[in-house]
Amino acid sequence: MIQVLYFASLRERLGRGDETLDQHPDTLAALRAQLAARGGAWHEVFAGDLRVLAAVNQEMAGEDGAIADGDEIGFFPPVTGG
Amino acid sequence: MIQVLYFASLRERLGRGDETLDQHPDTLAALRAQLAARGGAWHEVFAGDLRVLAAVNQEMAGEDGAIADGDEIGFFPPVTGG
Amino acid sequence: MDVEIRIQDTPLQPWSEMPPVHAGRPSVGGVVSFVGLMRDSNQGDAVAGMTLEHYPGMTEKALAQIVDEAGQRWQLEAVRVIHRVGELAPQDPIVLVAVASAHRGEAFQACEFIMDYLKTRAPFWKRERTAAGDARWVDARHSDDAAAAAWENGPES
Amino acid sequence: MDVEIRIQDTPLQPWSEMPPVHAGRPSVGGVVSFVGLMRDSNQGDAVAGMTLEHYPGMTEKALAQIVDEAGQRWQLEAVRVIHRVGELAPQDPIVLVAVASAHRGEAFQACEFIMDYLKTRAPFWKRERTAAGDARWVDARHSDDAAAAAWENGPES
Repeated sequence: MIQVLYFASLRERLGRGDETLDQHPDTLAALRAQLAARGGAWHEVFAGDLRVLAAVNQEMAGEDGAIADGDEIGFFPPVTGG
Repeated sequence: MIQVLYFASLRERLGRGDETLDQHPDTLAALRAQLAARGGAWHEVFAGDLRVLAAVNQEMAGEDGAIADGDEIGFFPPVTGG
Repeated sequence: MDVEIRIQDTPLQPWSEMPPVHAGRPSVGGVVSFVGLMRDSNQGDAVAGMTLEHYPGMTEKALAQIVDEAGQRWQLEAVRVIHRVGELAPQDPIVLVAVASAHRGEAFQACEFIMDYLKTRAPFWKRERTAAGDARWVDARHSDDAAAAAWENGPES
Repeated sequence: MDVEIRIQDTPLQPWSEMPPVHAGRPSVGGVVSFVGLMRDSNQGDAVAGMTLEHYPGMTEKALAQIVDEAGQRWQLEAVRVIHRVGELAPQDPIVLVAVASAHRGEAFQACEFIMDYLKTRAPFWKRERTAAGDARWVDARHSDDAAAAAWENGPES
């Protein structure tokens, strides 16, 4: 089981801020592919031209980031604070 | 007639903060030589190893800085504010 | 190095936050601070308001890592980072980064470094409302990416 | 560019001086400030106090020229420079340089530029009293000359 969070414009596009997945793949790349396969806005966000950053357990992570049971995964657009 | 001012460690070494000179040369270099010729501390300050900066009418000026009647000349060590 | 990091949804009063950065630290020779303020226009449009969203938990971690990295690069006495979230109006302070060091060069470098990294690595997002009534997410700027990238290989002090 | 330059022999309260740098200026996106403070030691000796002497008249002119040069190099909204003279104790603020700009990079550069030039071009001199009871004029530092010289040919923004 993993917790997946969506922030800012992603949350708006996807229409949700978080969800729990009972089944999950082992890497961020595979998780993105799994989410994109839902189609519609999910495909646009995770298989389109958008730059979507990811964090595993609140640490920035690349495509090969490993996912383990109990992890918190965050997806979000490039940051614009400061 | 020119006004000559001495600041900080120069004022202490020379024992005075200002003076008026009725006769004056045309350049800073010549003024330094004239002051050095007084001997003692004056020679040490103006003909020794000390780095002595100069301003003409409150603007930094080099050795070839011109001096005209009525000018205010300042001599001082490298600055240490801030 | 004494570090304080805070995220708050109440108004940020940057100058009231400054004394603790240097008070009681007699070896501090210089304090450099940056305060980011909400501007009243962006990309040519008048902006009426802004909502700042963040990723609670990750934000604090990311800021702590950035400050820690600054503390490894430079000799710092104290660092304070305070960032607003929630609803802001033009001229409201958004962020304060303050750095105290024995020497000014290190304080300048570290403060700019922290800001450049915060701009690209700390999970905050701005949504602005234009005076015309539109709401839009603010785009990340390439100039911010470039500023952060310049520290990767640039001179350190 | 709105400029205020002040020399004062009364205590400098730097953070009270900051609001006018940005208040009422809705195009300001960033304010960078530097505050220089008297340290309690120098060159390995404990320092008990300091007297700051200056060249009245020339000081104000020199600072105005430095700020003017910064305003030519960068797009600035407001600059404030306040410098103490007279008797100071450890931890007393010596100088405040505050710069407001639309963009943070310009504010950082201009603030550091003004400080580096102030350190080498503005006629102030420090005489310190060590805890052991000696009084001595503080020597100019080569590192300050180098910092100022780096702006002569360095990148401008």
